[in-house]
Amino acid sequence: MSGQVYLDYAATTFTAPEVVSAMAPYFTQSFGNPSSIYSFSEENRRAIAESRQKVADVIGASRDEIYFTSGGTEADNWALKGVAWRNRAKGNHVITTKIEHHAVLYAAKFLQENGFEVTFLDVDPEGRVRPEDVARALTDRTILVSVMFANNEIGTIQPVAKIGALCRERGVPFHTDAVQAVAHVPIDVKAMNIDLLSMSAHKFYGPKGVGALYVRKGIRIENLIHGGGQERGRRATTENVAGIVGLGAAIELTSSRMKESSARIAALRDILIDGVMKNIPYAKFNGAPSGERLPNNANFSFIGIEGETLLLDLDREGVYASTGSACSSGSLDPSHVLMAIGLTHEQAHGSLRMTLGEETTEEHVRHVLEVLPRIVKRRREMSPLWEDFLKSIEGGR
Amino acid sequence: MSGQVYLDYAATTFTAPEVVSAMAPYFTQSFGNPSSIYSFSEENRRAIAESRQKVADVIGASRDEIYFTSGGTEADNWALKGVAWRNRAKGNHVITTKIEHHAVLYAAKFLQENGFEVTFLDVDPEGRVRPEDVARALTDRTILVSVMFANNEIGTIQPVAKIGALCRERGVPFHTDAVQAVAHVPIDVKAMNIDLLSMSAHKFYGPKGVGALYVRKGIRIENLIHGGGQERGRRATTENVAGIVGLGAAIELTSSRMKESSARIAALRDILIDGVMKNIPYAKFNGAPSGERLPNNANFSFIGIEGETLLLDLDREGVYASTGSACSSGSLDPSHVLMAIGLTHEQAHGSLRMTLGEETTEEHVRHVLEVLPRIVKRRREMSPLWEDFLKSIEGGR
Amino acid sequence: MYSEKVLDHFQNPRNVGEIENPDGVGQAGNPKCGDIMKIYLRVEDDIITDIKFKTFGCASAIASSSMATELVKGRSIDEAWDLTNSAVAEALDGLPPIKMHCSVLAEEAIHAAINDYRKRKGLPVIEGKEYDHDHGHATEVD
Amino acid sequence: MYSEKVLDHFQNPRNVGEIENPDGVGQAGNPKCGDIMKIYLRVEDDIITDIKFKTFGCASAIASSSMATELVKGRSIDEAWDLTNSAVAEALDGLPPIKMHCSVLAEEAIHAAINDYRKRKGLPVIEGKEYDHDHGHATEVD
Ligand SMILES: Cc1ncc(COP(=O)(O)O)c(C=O)c1O
Ligand SMILES: Cc1ncc(COP(=O)(O)O)c(C=O)c1O
Repeated sequence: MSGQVYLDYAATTFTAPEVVSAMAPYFTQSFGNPSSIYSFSEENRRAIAESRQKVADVIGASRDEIYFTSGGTEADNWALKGVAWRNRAKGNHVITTKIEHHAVLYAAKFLQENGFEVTFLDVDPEGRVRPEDVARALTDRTILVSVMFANNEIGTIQPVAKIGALCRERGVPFHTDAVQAVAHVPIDVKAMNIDLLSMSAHKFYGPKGVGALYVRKGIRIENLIHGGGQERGRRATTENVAGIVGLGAAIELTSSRMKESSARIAALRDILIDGVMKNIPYAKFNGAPSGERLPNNANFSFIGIEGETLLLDLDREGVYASTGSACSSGSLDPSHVLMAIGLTHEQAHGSLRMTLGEETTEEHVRHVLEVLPRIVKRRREMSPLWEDFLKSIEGGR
Repeated sequence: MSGQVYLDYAATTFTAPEVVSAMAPYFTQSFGNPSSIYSFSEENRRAIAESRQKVADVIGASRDEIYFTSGGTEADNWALKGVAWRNRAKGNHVITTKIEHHAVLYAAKFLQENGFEVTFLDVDPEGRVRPEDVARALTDRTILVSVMFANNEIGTIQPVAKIGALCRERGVPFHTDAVQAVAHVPIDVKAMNIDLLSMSAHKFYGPKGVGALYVRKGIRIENLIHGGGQERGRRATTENVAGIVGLGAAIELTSSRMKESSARIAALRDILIDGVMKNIPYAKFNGAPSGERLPNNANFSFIGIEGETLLLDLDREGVYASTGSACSSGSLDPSHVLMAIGLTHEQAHGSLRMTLGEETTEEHVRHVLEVLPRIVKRRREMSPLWEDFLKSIEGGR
Repeated sequence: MYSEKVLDHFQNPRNVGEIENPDGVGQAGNPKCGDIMKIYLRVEDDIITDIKFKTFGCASAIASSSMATELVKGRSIDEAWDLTNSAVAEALDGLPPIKMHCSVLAEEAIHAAINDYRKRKGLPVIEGKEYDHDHGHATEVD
Repeated sequence: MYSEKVLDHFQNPRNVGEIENPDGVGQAGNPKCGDIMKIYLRVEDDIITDIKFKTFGCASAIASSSMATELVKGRSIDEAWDLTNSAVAEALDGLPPIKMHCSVLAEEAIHAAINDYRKRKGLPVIEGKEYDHDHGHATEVD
């Protein structure tokens, strides 16, 4: 990445070299099927058990509450569909929010098409779900509440402990999509009364294609993927041993340096935010203030400019950023998250997300602060919306 | 694996070193999220497209009919549940067989619990599904037929082309679980009238945790995993780039040497079979004869001995084999496949599967032929069933 | 994703800006879809002697505007009217299916500007054209 | 998966074989579950002076038979009757949950042999014991 400024760590991280090394033996040497009983597969089984323990340790769970999946999306799908399917006799109401990742949102919509009622809660202008709203939405037929731990676009951290407490009080299972939070902010599933939690390795310097779902002991959940008896009968398929080992190594590595990394990254992030707000007129800052957002997330809207334009202009300058969720970059709909916090269509289309990480330096941030104002200025000059905007504020004077 | 004789290639293969090398750049260098639009992710997108093309080429499909999954199990689950869910309006009847892998079997049972009727077809004593039986089972309400390409335990290759032809004639989608067959025997989805086909990379020297489902253009299928727009909106989650590249490299490598490897491996397999049948009294050979079975599969029953005993005794001699499906080794139920071909419980419990592969040598086979007869003899001597058996044949004289 | 031509016209758009006292102005698109295109015309003897645009939108929207203005500059307004979105897209060496609507927008904006010019001249406006704003959902299988 | 002790008793089982003209013979298990255990007793003055077994089954079934015969050899038949499956499992340094039933089988086979001995001696057979042949499904969560 020489000369390149990667600012899309929320979309995916590189796999840390230590993690790659940890995975290496499981491709060509200790490659046995962990379900086999011969001694050759013992190393494999031990490695998987160790990874499971590492995951459990980081979130305060016990090892037999951790199930490996193919990523955050599968974990989210499993949590929502699995709990709903298994508890249909108890009720058909699910509560979630308008700012969830598509993995939760579209799983919830699938449930809606299959006889479930889903409440999609609003959020406040900084992207916070209000616990009172959750409390109010709970009914006797509610069988699941799913509220993300931290939002992937605007970084707002949710009042998860409060929501967890009130769900526990009502005896309703509580799931949180913690894909952006795990190993980046402290999580304790017991203290926070979390019943199910999703994570994905490639968001914390692990490999793509592997994740995990924490399911508290006693929570009833139908399988999403049926077949062999792997993962204690809960998730079938020959174990992705290298991937699971990678997830374990990555969660250990990343959470072990969480405190110092967060501080360093948040400081750079704040330089970035300050610089953008000072040097670009009429920039809008999206999401919650520093203390209540992910340490690595900065999100802005620049009235008059469409996001893709910014990405491509930044790309020419060696800067890789995102507009809204990475997944929806191919789509033309403005981000549902930015709409949910009350942005206009123009603002939502003109958003820029920059997410920092391990290799981000102050030089990187300075580079962005040098090129971005120029880019914004130039593109605004060719925008009819900017022209209208200038007229409107002149008229307002 | 020095001094070790790995004979469980059907459970899983090592990842070929060439494949590992092909995957390497996608962990630490070209690690971008393929959904991102910046230039940094272009390499990724190209690599995924190339892999997709390689898969398509090997089975005679076109690139946009290939969807990557987390393995064979997910592909099977998706095929069954996806087609059933999407076509409920047309009917609720699914046909499959009694010898499918648990991935298909338990997906079918899940459908059964959810309002679908499932016919589980019998097989002949060599493990063949009879096309006439499929034809007879088809009704106006049949929306899917799923018959595996080759059985993972006894190696019998199914009359897939015949079944495909009669399904196409009746307009019923035909799925085949080809996890054991892909890159090992020739497959042409067009010529064979296959509508959906599952594969898994770790069965052909690719990494664990990645597979693919071929879905013929025009086949309607509901998503199994909802979320972002990856895989053309059909299978959400940040792409497992390294895994997908590994699958592509592996399918190319393995199918390119298929002809010579199959011949070499089948020859060794036949030496093994002949030796076992000659040197072990009352050994029973399971499955179809050489021409109609996977080149690498040998399966026997030794009356009087329980399979796990054999595995552990062989393990002490450095030989790694399997009894029935790898997945069910932890279970106590005798293999459903061996029961379906008419074995008694005793025979089913006394089965041994040896599956050969790239690193199998004639020395390996000779080693097995040296140790196995001794092991069988010793264990039989402490078996009350063997005692009974000897009495019964003496009485029979 | 984008052809060289698209990137060139995106990075160095031709005819950006406004025309003071134009002979025709047209606009197409809406902020909901994330694209607004505004076209200014200078017309002399039915010939488009100058044309400028301002566009809010993605790279292909900007490139489509740039290319469309290039294609009609120096043409008669009747020739300009006949410029189709596929001609714009072709001139750009193609657009991704999901972005084809940007070329439609360019056609539409030019039509709007021409009609504005016609209105100012007392000519009847040309109506009835339906623009296909399908956002490339054709890329979605099934 | 298995303790050293289990592997030792599996690989070098004690007391394998038959006793000619035994004083008692018992059998437990069935081929469906994949385990059959047969126990032969030589009893003198109510003391088990010799014991042999033959077992069809997995490693833990063979190890359980071996260990159980060791534990009761030289004991009175009443003491032998009181041998529990958990004592067998403990003596083996534990069995995987899914394999606990093998130790139950050993207890059951010894009981059957003792009852056979009692029958031959004209003593009333001891009844009413229920054997827990749950195949360790306790390992499955939920
Ligand atoms: C909040 C959130 N949930 C779920 C996901 C899905 O994770 P994955 O792509 O690993 O399936 C992501 C990232 O893409 C995310 O940011
Ligand atoms: C025939 C068959 N189908 C499906 C599977 C499942 O594949 P995977 O373990 O990759 O999910 C296997 C192997 O385990 C198999 O042999």
